[in-house]
Amino acid sequence: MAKIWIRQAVLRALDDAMTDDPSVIVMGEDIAAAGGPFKVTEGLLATHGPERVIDTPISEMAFMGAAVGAAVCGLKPVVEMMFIEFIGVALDQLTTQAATMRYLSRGRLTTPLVVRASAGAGQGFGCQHSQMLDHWFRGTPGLKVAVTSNARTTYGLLRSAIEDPDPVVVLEPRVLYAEREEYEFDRNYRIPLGQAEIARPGSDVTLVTCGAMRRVALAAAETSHANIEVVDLLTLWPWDRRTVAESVVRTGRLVTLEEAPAGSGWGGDVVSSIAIEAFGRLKAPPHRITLPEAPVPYSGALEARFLPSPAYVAEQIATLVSTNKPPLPWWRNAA
Amino acid sequence: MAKIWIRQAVLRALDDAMTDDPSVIVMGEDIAAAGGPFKVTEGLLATHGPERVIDTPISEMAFMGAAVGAAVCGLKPVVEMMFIEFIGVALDQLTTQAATMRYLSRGRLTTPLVVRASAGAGQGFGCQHSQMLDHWFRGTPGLKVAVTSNARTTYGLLRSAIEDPDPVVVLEPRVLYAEREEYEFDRNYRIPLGQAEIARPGSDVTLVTCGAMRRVALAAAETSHANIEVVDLLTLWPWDRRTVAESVVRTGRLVTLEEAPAGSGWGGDVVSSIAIEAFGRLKAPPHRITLPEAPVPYSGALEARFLPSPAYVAEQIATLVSTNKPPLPWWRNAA
Amino acid sequence: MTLSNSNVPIVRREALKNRLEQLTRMVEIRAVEERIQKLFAEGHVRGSTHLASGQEAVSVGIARSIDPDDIVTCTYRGHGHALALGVSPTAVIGEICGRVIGCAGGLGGSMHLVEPEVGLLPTAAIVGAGLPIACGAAMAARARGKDRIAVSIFGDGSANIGAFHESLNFAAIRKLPVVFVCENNLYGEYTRIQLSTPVEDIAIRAASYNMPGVVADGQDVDKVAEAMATAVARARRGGGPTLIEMKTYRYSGHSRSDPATYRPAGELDAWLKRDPIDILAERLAGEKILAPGGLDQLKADISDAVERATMEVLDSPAPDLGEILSHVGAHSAGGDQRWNFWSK
Amino acid sequence: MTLSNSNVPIVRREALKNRLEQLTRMVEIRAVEERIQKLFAEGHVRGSTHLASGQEAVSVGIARSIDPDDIVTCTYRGHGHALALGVSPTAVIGEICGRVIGCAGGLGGSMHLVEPEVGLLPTAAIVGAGLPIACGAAMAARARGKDRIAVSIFGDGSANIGAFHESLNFAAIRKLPVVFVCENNLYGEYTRIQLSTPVEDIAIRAASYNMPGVVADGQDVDKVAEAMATAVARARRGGGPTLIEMKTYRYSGHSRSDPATYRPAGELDAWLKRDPIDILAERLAGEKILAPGGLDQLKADISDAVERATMEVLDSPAPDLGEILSHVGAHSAGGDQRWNFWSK
Ligand SMILES: Cc1ncc(C[n+]2csc(CCOP(=O)(O)OP(=O)(O)O)c2C)c(N)n1
Ligand SMILES: Cc1ncc(C[n+]2csc(CCOP(=O)(O)OP(=O)(O)O)c2C)c(N)n1
Ligand SMILES: [Mg+2]
Ligand SMILES: [Mg+2]
Repeated sequence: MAKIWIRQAVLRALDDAMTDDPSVIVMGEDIAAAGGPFKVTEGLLATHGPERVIDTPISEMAFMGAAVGAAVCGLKPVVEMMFIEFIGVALDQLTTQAATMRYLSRGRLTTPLVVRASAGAGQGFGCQHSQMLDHWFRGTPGLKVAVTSNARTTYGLLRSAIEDPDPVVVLEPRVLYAEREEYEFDRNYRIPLGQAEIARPGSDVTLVTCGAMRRVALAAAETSHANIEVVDLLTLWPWDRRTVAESVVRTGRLVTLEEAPAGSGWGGDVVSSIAIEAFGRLKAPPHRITLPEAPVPYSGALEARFLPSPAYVAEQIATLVSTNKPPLPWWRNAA
Repeated sequence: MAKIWIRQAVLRALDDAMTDDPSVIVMGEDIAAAGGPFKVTEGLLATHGPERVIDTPISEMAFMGAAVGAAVCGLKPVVEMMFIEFIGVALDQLTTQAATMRYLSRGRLTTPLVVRASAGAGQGFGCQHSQMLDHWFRGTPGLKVAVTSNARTTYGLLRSAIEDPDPVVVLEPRVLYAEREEYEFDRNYRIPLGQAEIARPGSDVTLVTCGAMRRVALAAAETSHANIEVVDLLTLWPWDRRTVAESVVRTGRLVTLEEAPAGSGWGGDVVSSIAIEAFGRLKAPPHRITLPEAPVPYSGALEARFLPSPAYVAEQIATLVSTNKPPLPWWRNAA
Repeated sequence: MTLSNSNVPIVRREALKNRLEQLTRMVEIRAVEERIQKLFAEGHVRGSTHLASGQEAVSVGIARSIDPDDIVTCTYRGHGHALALGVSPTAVIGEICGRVIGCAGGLGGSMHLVEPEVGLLPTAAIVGAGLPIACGAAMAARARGKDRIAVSIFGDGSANIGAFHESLNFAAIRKLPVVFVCENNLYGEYTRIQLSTPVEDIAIRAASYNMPGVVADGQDVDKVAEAMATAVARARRGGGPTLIEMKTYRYSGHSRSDPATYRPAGELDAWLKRDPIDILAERLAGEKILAPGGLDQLKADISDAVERATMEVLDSPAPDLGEILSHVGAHSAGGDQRWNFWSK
Repeated sequence: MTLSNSNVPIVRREALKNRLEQLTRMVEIRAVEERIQKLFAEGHVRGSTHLASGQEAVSVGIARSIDPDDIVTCTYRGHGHALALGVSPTAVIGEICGRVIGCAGGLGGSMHLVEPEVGLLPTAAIVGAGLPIACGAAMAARARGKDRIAVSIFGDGSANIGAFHESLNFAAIRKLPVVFVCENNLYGEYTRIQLSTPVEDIAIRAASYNMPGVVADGQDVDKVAEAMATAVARARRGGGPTLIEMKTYRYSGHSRSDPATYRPAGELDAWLKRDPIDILAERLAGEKILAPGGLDQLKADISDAVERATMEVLDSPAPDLGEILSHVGAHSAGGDQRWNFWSK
């Protein structure tokens, strides 16, 4: 198997989708001539030409909205939001316009578009360039949200998102772009939206996670005494209730590992749903491992502490399993 | 006691705050000369003058951002977002700029501003003017979110929000503006942010709600065979864990009543937290009563069905109490 | 006396080529708006509704200047545009009354009229939202190798929102076939343009994008069409976008029961003297297309027709409750009935 | 030979009145940017960093033209502006290296420099974010009855974002004391301005707001100051905002390791011939303020000083982990230490 950069999976997904479907276009800032700020669109311009690979002015509202109009009129735009925070100046077009188009036309108009964005922390981009922000989109009727976690899921989710008849947000943990992985491309490979996967089977605890935290979860599982089942949600909305619920019923314990503060993380919905559905069948209280409620710090030492490490996750789970009580997060211990 | 329109509570809160603190200014579209699209700022211009009561162009990004700059430099701006959806074109200034100002200056710069907005459904404003959208703000580090539910809580929350040293979003259910209530103003009355209140004591079920749903909950409680304790959260972030937890420990049952689809409602966080903290102490599974996952319909018959009615809430709770199983929502029964 | 009493959007649209039909449609728009005002008072209209009486020449002038397969985005003040583009009075009034007979089946309401058949995307309730969407529609047209264009209609107050600026720049740099039509009716809600906008003519803002900016008399349907024709031709031949500012006036308040007391005395009267219906009627009389007394007859006929449409609406049912969940996504019960803009 | 070797922002700022100090500061900015580039290569800088070598005259020209209690908003390309406004090299380099000695204690990083003492609000990482904030600062100044002004610095690419348009309109309609400074360095990231902006001079966009729009030579600190002086005076006397476009050039790529291969051959060389430091040095030599060979000596001295600052930074600790939660809200451990802009 070949070793590839994960960012190549983005490129291949886009390239293959454009080849397979002439209505697919990509647009964003510096994604054409320059090959993308993260080099995930390199070569697309040469292959597919300037009417399909489009550099835009710094005008998120204009190009996000243009994607909506283009989608309604028969194209399949894939918009790059370089950092997901940038949609803070253009959210209306996605959540208020794109997501209601089908409804307001009783199914006659749809907006099959994809917003892909780099997201998340870990590289010292500071607090305005390091968030996941999936809570801005999750639960918006008419919109789906997926998060990639490695080369394969990147390819599989992006291809499905581009083929989806409705608008989809795909968050790509930026920290993964520059990592290498063994992966053989299969242009028929898809991950259906709404389907989670068991990244590692286990019997003691179900650890639900996604994105860059998948690796943290897997690493934690390696060192843990508990036999941890790691579930990668992949799609945050609508999320795969069945896979999670079945796993939790098997293991009897539910822990989430989220790259967000508790107040906005997806774990609230997941834990509450499972607490409701599996009421009385859990061996221990559910537990959420989240970020502290603070902006993402720049300084390396601080950001390293800010993000859950495998050791911390393993320790939290160990405490849960041994005491049957949810452990305190590090910042409450420390205080 | 005098009968007042609830919108007068907004006006009085603003007026009193401006009188008590010369640094308070209000701004927004048509809030000055015209007295506000919902007439909640009527007379402020005459009393406080055009440098403090400011009509803005239709430029949410400009005036939201101007509020941030003014707040940093010593004013206390209260911004009206006529319909909360409009902040979809200006979210960045609130969640990315205002909310990080203190952090990025290590406490030397703060943004004591309030965004007040009418929100929610019930009057046929259609799907782009009828959402609560608290999920765009909840859990953003540095930001607080409150929801008013009657004249008293409107006054008490707004005064506290304006006095708060950090940015606060206050959502005002639009449907309440035109309702009348007995209320005697007390200019010293405040509701501390972060504090819920027990709107009605009860012993069988804790029904947690907020905003316009408070009345629905109270009406449901009146007719229910179960003795329902209604908790009005008032502040959605940070929310009052203690009041909710203590109530649930007393009643043994937790139900949320939310004006949002389950995927974005605050109940995920509330139910998951309580399921964790009160693990093993609940008599029945928690339950969430939410909106269906769909845009808000315009047609009156549809919108009436879309929103939970007292009868529906009572029925859901009756089923929960009698079966100890969470009942299906109406749209899953119907299908 | 009406030429097209069809309810079929495309037929109504084609009929607009006829001079008399242009007048008829303007009279119809006025009559529908007046009926809606009454329906509002009668409790049949929920939420808010934004009338455009006085602005009929803009609607009809635009509609007659473009093709049915061109794409139009528009704001909540869209009743007149929808009618001009071809949506029937029944479908417009029906939507505003939340009936299944409405153009969006009662799901959208007054602010969200729609008809793919004549290129009308759902009118948007968010100021500025339609401009970028029109840019995208224009991109799609070009990608399909069609000479179709997109038109975006918005108000003077909307020219101060970020999406206006971004869209004009975006369209200019990509030379997109878009015509941006600003209906300058002097007010954004209750605010006079001078209090929100430091320039008199919105059209001068086109210079910021190296784009033609044109001021047109929005009360004269032929002047509207003339300005449109140049811009449309330019767009179709790949010359890029144009900004046209239509000077016009709304007779009523911003919405619902706004009595528009903020207007200076005499302003409305002055505008009424340049009523777009009268202007065209006089011209058609001069051209012998309209018989003496013809306008009154037309008004009476149309008023009857609108009343019949209203009765049809009021007799028609509210949408089925199942509609609530039928059109959220492809997974919904309603399924895909996607309109193909490129079938022709 | 440097006049102020103080680290106190306000002292550094006041020192800029001196001609030689202006040159010194420009040399310092260049030296700091070069050192940061090296620190990046050495692994001391995380995330991204945006150098402004070549644009020093804009920074110093602005800083010398305004008062320390005026308010400045600026973008991520803010090292030079922060240094010019008075932030010390230690505080700038310290922040960029994430040390407690940094101007934001290492919490912000390269994109977020700050110093309330000299009116610098945290530089923003979101394009356009600073413009509305400057409007608000100007509102506060006026509300306090002070003749303070606000300055917002942003790039050419930022002139295409909605916040630019809305802010200029907002400032114009309220006649706010703001100076909008567009640093037109010909590129937004890797895109040449011609590909994103259909007009040559951003300054002409001022006409859309009935506001003076001025083009200034951004390589000549005196020309920068001249343009600023007019705009600042106008703002202070209540005349309202001005848009100034500074024609300038960044010698390096957009960020980090961008080799800027998208630039046409010879372009950099042509600009290097109009180096802002050389231009001022030559002028000062002519005015006999700078001795022969003085520039080289100055560069050497400053280079030493910057090296010392760098060493101080590298010797200083990372912030305490407790900092993570100390400044989120008033409830946080750090408590309120709010800067009072109006104490004087
Ligand atoms: C982003 C946003 N801000 C504010 C509003 C509220 N609003 C609705 S209509 C309107 C006035 C628009 O004025 P103009 O653009 O002149 O159009 P007109 O109503 O006169 O046709 C405003 C402020 C909105 N719908 N969207
Ligand atoms: C809203 C938003 N969109 C995109 C970006 C990414 N971005 C950072 S800098 C930059 C280029 C800005 O160019 P310009 O305004 O000319 O400033 P310069 O970097 O040349 O100083 C872009 C697109 C951003 N930070 N914020
Ligand atoms: Mg108007
Ligand atoms: Mg630039």
